[in-house]
Amino acid sequence: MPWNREQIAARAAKELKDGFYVNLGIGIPTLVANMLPDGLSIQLHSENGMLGMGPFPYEGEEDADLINAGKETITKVPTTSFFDSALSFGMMRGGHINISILGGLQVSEKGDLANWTIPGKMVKGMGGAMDLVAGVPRIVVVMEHEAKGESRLVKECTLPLTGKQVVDLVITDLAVFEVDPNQTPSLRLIELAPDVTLEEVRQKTAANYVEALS
Amino acid sequence: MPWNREQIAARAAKELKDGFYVNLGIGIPTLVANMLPDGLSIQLHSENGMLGMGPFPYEGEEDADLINAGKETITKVPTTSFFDSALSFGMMRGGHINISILGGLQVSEKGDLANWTIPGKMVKGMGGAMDLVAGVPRIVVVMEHEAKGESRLVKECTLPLTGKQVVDLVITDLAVFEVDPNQTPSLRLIELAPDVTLEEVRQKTAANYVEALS
Amino acid sequence: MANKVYKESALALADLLQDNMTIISGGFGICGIPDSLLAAIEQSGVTGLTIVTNNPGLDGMGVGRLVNTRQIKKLIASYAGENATFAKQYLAGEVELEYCPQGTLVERIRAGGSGVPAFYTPTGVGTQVAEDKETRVFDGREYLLERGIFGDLAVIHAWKGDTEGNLIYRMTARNFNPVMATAAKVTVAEVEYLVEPGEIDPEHIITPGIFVKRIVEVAKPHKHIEKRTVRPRA
Amino acid sequence: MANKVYKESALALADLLQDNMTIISGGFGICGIPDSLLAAIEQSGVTGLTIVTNNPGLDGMGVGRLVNTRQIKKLIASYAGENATFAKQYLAGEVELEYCPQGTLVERIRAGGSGVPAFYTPTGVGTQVAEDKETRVFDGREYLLERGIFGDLAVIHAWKGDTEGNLIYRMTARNFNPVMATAAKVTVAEVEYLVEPGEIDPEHIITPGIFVKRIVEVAKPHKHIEKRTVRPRA
Repeated sequence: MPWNREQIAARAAKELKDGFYVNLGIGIPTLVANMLPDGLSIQLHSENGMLGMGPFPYEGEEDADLINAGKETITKVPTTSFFDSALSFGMMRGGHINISILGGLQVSEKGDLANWTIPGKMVKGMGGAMDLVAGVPRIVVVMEHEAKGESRLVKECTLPLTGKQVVDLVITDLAVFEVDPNQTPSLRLIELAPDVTLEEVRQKTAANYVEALS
Repeated sequence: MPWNREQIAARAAKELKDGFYVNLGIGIPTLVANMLPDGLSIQLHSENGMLGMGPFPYEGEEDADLINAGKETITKVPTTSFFDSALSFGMMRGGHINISILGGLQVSEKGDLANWTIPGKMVKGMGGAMDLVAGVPRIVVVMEHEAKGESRLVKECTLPLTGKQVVDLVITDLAVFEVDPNQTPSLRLIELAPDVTLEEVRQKTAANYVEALS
Repeated sequence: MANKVYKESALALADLLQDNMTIISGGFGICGIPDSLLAAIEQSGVTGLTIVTNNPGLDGMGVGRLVNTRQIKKLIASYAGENATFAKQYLAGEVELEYCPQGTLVERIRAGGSGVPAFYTPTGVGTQVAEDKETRVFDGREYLLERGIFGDLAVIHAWKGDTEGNLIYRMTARNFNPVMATAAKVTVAEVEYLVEPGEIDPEHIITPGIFVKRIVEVAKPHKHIEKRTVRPRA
Repeated sequence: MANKVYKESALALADLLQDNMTIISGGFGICGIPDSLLAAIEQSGVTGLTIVTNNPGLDGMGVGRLVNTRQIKKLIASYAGENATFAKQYLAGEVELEYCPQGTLVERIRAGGSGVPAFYTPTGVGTQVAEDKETRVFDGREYLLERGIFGDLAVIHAWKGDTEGNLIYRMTARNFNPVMATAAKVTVAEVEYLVEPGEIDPEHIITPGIFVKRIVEVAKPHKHIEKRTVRPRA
C-alpha cells in the first residue's frame, strides 16, 4: 500500500538527526513538524526570520506578528530567536542549515528540481526555494510519485528549474530514491513503501534509476 | 597667528549641520567632539559599533566594554545605539554618514589623501580610514600645514594613499582650502587663519591652488 | 533642531512621492507591512511605480492596495501568489514582474544600502533567474552576479521607535524591514509606539536612527492574519 | 540530546586545533576579545596559524598572546599598531601581514559566512589595497573585487549565552563578534554568563544558536582598558 501524506512525512522525519537545524517547505513538508523524533534537539528554521518554531497556537492566542513561511500563525519556544531576512538567508546560503525538506513538481534523474512554477498556470514564485537548494547541504524532496498519471521522476525536467543537481533524496508515496552524482545513473531506488512492488515503481517512473534496495 | 589644535578643531566644527551623523578620526578630529554647535542634533558615529557617542566617563565609571575607535573609554547618551561592525561599515560605505573629519599626513592638489602609514616607520594600518573616504560624501581633513618644514599640501602624495580624489575640505593651522574637482586647479584657498598672510601660505604650500577668499 | 516626527502618514510622504519612482516596501505576506504608509501612497495617486517587496500582499492590503489602483508599473518580488488581482493583471500583460529569489532579493537590498554595487551568489544558477546574467566560477563552483538595489523611497513598519528614529520590531514582523530601512534615499518608518530617546535599550535597537529620515506613529493598526492556524487545547 | 556546553576553554578547543589552520578571532583592540579561548590556543602550542582579526591586541593580550609565542604565520588585519612585539617581528620579516581595510575585512567575513564568494567595494580603489585585485566600473564608478573569508575555527566573546548557543553582547564589545560567529566551520563562544534557553528574550538575541557549535562560560574575566580617558566631575 502506498504511503499517504502523513506516512511520507514520517519517512522524511527519519532523516533528521540530533542537533539539526531544519527548514521545512510548504505542503507535505510542514507535516514533518509534528513528527520530530523524541529526545532529539531539532530546531526549525522559518525563512521569514525565526529559528526555533513552535506548534500552532491555541485558539484565541494567534498573533498576526508571529507567522511561518507559509503565512500560518505559529508560536515560539524557549530556544526561539528572531532576526531579519538577510541573516535568515545567510543561514541558508552559508550552509548553516543542515537539511531542508521540500515539495516537488518534478525531480530529474540527475537531481534537478522543479517546484516553483507551472508556466501559464501559476503566478506564484520561487520565494526562498532557490536559496534553500543552493545553500543547504542536504535536500530532501517529498512528493506524490505521479501527477495525473505522469511520473514526476523524469529524465529531464520540463518545468522551470529551482536548482540543478541539488536533490539528495526523494520520498514519494511509492518509494525512496537517493541521488548519488558519482554514480551512473545517479538515481538509486533504496526503499519501497509497504506492499509496493519493484514492478509498480518501474511502470510509474520515467527516470532511469538503479534498484539498490538494501 | 596660526590656529592651534583646538582652533583647527573649532573651525572644523563649523562644518557640522543640524541632523548630521558624524565620524571623527583620531587626533585633532577627536577634539571636535567637545565643540559641537549648541542646539543642533548631531550624532557621533564610532566605527567599532556605536552611534550617539557621549563624553569621557567620570573617573571610576570607565567600562572596558564601552570604547571609541581610538580605544578610549567613553559613555552613552539617550540616542545611543549599538550594532556590529558589518552594519557600522555599511553606514559608511552606503553613504549614510554625512561627514567625516580626519587627520592627514598629505593631501594632494587633486584631493588625494595619505594618512595611514609611513613605509618603514609606522606599523599601524588603515583601520577604517579607507572605508570612510570611499563612502562618506563629505571628507574634511584637519592637519598641520607643514611637517618638519615640508608642506603637507602637495602636488602628488608620496606616501601610500588612503583614497584618490576624496577630500572636500582641508583645514590647516594656516588656512582653509576646498577641493572642487570641476575646476583647475581643484584646490582653492578660501579662508586664512587670523593674521596669516597670503604670502606665508604661498611660501609654505607645495600644491598648486587658486586664491579664492570670499 | 532636526525633527523626524510627522503626525500622519500622508504628511510624512507628501513632498516625497513622484510618478515613476522606485519604492521599497517592508513586510512578508501581510506581516510587518507599512499599511498606513501604503494607504497614503494609494491616496496620493502617484503612478508608474516600481515596487520592490517580497510579495504583493493580498487584495487591497499592503502593496495589494497599489495593485488594485494600477499604480504599479513593475514589481520586483520573490512571490506573487495569494493576490488574484495581481495575477490577473500580470497574465494579461498589464504589469511587469521581475522574479527574484527571496535571499537574492534581500541581499541585493542589503548591498544597495551598504555601498556594495554587486556580489556573487550561488542562488539561481542553471535556472531562468540566471538568464542574461553573468556567471563566474570561484573555487570550482558557479555563481551569478547580482546587482544592489537602492530605492528612491523605503517604507517600513516597526513596532516601537524613538524620535531619533531608532527602531525595534516585533517577532516575525521584523523580516525585510531593517534591511530595507538602509536602502533608499529617504526611509519613512511607521511605528505602533513612538517613544522618547532612551526608552529603548541601546542594546536592543535593530535599526539605528541614522537610517530613518521620517517617522510616524500609527496607533493600533488593524493587523490581518493571512492563514489562521490553531491547535485544539489538550 | 546535542550538547554545546563545555566546562573549560581548553576542553572546548581540544580536538579542533591543528597547525596551519585559519582562526578568526573577535574583538576590537582588546575590547570584546575571546581572551580565555585565545589563552587555550596559546597553551595548546599549535603553530603556523593564519589569524583573521581586526588588530593583534596588546603585548600578551588577546591575539597578542599568539604573537609572543610566534604561533602566527600570517595576520589578516586592518590595524597592527599598539603591539610592539608584532611590529618588531613584522619589520624583521618574521611574520606575514595582509592589511585589509576594516570595512572590507568585516564584509569579507560576512560574505564568507553567508555563502557569498565575492563582492565589489569602493574601498581601497587607487591605493595599495587595490594591487593585484580586479577592478570593475559600475554606473561610472570604479570598485574592487574582494573575496569572502571562511575560517576553520572562529573564537568569539559574548556577554551572555544560553545552552542552545543564542548570544547577546555588551555595548561596543559586540564589534566583529557576531559577524565572525557566522564564518567558520566551527564557532566556539566564550560567555560571561551561561543561562538556560528562554532566559534571553528572543527579540534581543544577536547571534542565533545555529552559528555556535560550542560554548564555554568564563566567569568574571578580567577586562583591561587600553586607554583610560575620564573627565573631571563638575
